[in-house]
Amino acid sequence: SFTPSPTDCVKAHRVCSAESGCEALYRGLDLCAANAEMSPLGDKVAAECLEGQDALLTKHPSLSSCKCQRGFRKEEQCLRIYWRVHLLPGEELEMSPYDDTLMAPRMADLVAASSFMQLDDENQCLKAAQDCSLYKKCGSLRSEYVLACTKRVTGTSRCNQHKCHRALRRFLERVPEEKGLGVLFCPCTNTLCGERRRKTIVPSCSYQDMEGLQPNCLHQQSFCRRDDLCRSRLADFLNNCQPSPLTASGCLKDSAGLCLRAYAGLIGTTMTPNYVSNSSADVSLWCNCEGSGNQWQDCLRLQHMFTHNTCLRNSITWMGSPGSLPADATKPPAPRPSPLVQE
Amino acid sequence: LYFPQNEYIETVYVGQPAGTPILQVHAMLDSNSERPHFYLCWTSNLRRPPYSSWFSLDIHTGILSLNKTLEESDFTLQYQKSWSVKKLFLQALVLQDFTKKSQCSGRNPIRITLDFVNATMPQCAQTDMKELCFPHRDTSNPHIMENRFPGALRQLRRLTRLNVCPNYTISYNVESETPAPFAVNENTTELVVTAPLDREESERYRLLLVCSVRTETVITKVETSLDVFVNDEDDNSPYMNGTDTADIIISFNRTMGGSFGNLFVFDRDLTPIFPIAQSHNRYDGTLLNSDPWIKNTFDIKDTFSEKKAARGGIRETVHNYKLVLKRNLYVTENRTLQLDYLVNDTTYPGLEGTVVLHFNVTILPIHIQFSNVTHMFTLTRRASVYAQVGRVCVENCQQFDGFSVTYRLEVPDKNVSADMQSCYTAVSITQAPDEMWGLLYVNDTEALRRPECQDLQYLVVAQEEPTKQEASTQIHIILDSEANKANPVNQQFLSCAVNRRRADCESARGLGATTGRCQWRQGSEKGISEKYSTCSPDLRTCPDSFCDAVESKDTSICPQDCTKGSVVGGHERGLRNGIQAGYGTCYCYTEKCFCEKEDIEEAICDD
Amino acid sequence: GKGRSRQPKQSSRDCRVEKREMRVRDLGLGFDSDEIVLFKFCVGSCQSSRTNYDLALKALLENGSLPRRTARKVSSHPCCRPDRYEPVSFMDAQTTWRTIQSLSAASCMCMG
Amino acid sequence: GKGRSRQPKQSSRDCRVEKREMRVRDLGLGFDSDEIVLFKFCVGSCQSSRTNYDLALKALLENGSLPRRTARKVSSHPCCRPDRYEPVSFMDAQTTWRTIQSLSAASCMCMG
Repeated sequence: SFTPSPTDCVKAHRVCSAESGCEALYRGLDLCAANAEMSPLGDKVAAECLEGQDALLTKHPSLSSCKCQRGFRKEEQCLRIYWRVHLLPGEELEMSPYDDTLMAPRMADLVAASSFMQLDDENQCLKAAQDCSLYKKCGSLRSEYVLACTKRVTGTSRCNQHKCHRALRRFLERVPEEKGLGVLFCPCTNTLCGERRRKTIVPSCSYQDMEGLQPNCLHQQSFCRRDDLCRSRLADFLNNCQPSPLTASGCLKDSAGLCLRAYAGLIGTTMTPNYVSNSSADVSLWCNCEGSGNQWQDCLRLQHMFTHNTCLRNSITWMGSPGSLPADATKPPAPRPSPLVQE
Repeated sequence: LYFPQNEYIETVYVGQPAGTPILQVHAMLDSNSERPHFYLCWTSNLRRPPYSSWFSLDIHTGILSLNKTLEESDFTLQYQKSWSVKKLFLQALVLQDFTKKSQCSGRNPIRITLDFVNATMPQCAQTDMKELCFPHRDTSNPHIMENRFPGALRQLRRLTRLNVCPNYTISYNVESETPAPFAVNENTTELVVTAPLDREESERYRLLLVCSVRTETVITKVETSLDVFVNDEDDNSPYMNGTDTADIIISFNRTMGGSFGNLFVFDRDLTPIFPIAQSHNRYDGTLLNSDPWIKNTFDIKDTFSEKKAARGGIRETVHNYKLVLKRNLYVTENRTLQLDYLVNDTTYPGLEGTVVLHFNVTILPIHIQFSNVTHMFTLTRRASVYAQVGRVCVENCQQFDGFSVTYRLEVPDKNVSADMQSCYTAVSITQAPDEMWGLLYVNDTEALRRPECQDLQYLVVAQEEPTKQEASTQIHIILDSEANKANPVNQQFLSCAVNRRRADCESARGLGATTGRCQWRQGSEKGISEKYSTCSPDLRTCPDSFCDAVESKDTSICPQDCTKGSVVGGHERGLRNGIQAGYGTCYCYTEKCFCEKEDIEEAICDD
Repeated sequence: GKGRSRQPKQSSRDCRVEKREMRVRDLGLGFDSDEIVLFKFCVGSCQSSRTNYDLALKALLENGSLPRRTARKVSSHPCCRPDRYEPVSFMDAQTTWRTIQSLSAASCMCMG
Repeated sequence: GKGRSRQPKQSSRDCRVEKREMRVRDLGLGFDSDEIVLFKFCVGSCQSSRTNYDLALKALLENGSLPRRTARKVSSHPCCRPDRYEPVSFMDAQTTWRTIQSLSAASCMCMG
């Protein structure tokens, strides 16, 4: 069944603001969002906001199903509108604001990019870096983010993390996807290649802090959720890398490409993930669960979305050896009968 | 009333008939009089998902079941594009009493996620024993609040598989390596906690659930582990493990923000860093001294961290208390005092929620004085302007913080002749803003050259700010070579760093050259290295990656340490400025430095 | 006449950007890296940018009145040089990021 | 301090303005006049204005991978050229005033 690609939220909002009733309801949600930022909404206020949200979305369904495009010029404005009309989470928490129908990762390009990365003893990440630096804009965008992430703020030994994040996102959004994902997910068989892969996103600036102190993961997530862009990239990751034991790829949406893109989308935000060492393809967030109190398990679960996620691990491994997984959505095999007889 | 589990996951299939039980949610009591009432709820009535009517939740038992038979058309109805498994999201509430309202907002609902698979339920022959016995993959482990009432916390039976193998008999029991107050209710196959728990005893129970499947001929046992977490409550008061008193001596370091001493207060309860607003195990502290001087001078800083207790590795909280200076202390300050600080665990219900800390503080005065040795320095008359002569420092100056000491030179004998007076312009003293020592350097080469300027004896006066305390000492600068051998008067000096080759370098009279001639350093390493070849006024101080007080008077003295301009060629910049490492030979013009391999041929044709 | 006046197509010999792949080790800057970078440089003639000054200078050089050492140090026409540079970044053999400022020509122009 | 430090005097080899008296006839511009004019031109080394680009370009030229025809058309360091010109006026043989624009260098700079 062909699903038409949803409207862009900026367009949907433009239609709405042309109609006074709609604009008033939207303004109401703006107010609700502003209050929600200061402190959690009380029951009564939440109910009123919800009514406003429902009235708006009933009258203007295009607003309720509108989506945004990653890396587009008006992305942040679009996301702001998206999260206004999704102010109070509906049933599906992990819906993604991004529309992947238009730019469903061109499997062929990703397979092409990954097929050149055969696991031989050559440094695949050096090859991927080479493939980028000698390809049109990829080289200069790469230099741009490296410069932004290694330059010291005058008179200090610190870097400007905000500029670094922006440049990293620009790189990943502007270069051809197979180049960007190529340098991130190149397969390694030795620690030199692994160290290059780990340092590709300049960890000393993109997420580590000066004293090497890790924040609490829930604390990090709360910062992320206050920023429309980070919140969107996190929702996109939770949505597209959702594990499922029922599909061959281990991914609910059965697409390694969508998961890899969603993971890469987090790079350059407050929740920038990275490889944990140069000797394995395990990835994680730069945070720990110390000081989680009674939310220790919620914290572990957030951590495990990166460290114990079969969908993500399979997708990363797939990029390294494309034969290892069906890349496209296929029917999940029926649960296998395996009698376990034990006297 | 609270949910021990905030998420349930199950799989539903096309063809499952109405009335099929899917799963059972549980609630735990906070007080014995409570009775749970379970409801499905929706975030917004207007935007209910199409599947909202397919399910119902029994108000008393919390059993979720199907209202209708799931059809193939139900699967395709779902708006979630073409995935092979569709996610249905439900939310449930538990309340003390009945309600008609089905709105979830603001009431901490739990999430039920159903994987709706476009296939029929596997028959008995295709059903794995594990899938028959246990939910597929239950990400959410139960959390039980400590000190609460016993009760059922989870249905072990996989309700969707109740009738898949009718002639099997399924029973459960629970085992654990360490004694754990858990059991299975054989009639309801629910896991029950049989006694109130104490998190400080054990915060996580590793249970082994054993499912026995009995057919006519065979008994099959299937196991799975289950972690049950115990939630914390502020039921422990703060305690000291060791001394409650810190003896502190404040001497050289008397700077605002300086911290002293370490006292530790322990609490077996947890202190969450996040969310910040949470008022769980919240500490505050009060200074018990009323003396205004103490209040204006000292503060106590409390930082807490989580640590694993020696016994059982249970997480607990450690508070670290330090004495902090709120302002700089004068060097003349000289007093002893005892400071008492009341630490209060504000959320601990009991009476003994406080401890008192004691800081015995001794503030020693600082005497600004030079060590009583005669400071002798030798200097060649051929030295260039800015040549460094030596360094002077009052005793312990390296450890000072919170006040500053400035140095000046004076002529010891005021009534020397005018001619002799002019000799004293030969040497001057300077100091970097954040350094506590003075640097002596050549200020006037003409005075240095004059024969009558023989015996340079200065008085160095050190003055402390803000109290103006002073100390002085005599220094003696011995000029080693004869006056006439020195170079002609009003000699002009270039920067040593301009020279790119040893011959030019060692023949040049550069700024800051202590011997009068520049010194060549020959690098030997291949690539970019800290030992790059370069021409320097004094290899002891330049390059040393530190732009000192004399060098910063004129970047031409030691651009290798001080340049802020661009550096062409393979190099690494210093932390602040200068060239940390370079390729081949590094040399500098006024605005720009180069680091490159020296080409003999290119150098000749350039001449 | 009708039709816009067309810029005289830049002859292939005029000042322009050219590209070469170069090993970082071969850049002559002392960096140790296995990477290859794209080095863009300026090449080409600037005859079309000359002024009266150049014509007079040519006459002066040709009449031999200048000593050879001086004549060698005279640029007798504008030079084809970068008017904008680009930095180039790479990872060295110790997997440390390095950036060389103003290494590559972003665009070229006849200068002076 | 006294015994002042001297900025490294622009070494005599650096890019600078030099002057030559030239007959108008010898300017090579076809003017007929008996007058002699002062022609100022730029000469000198631009070594100190080089950038990383020049070091890499030098390495490229030295490794011989560029064809000779291309190598000849490359300026391997900034060129010493006028950054400001001056016109020169004179009376030709027909006692008519003539002015040649941008003939002489008012000041010189290392360009590019």
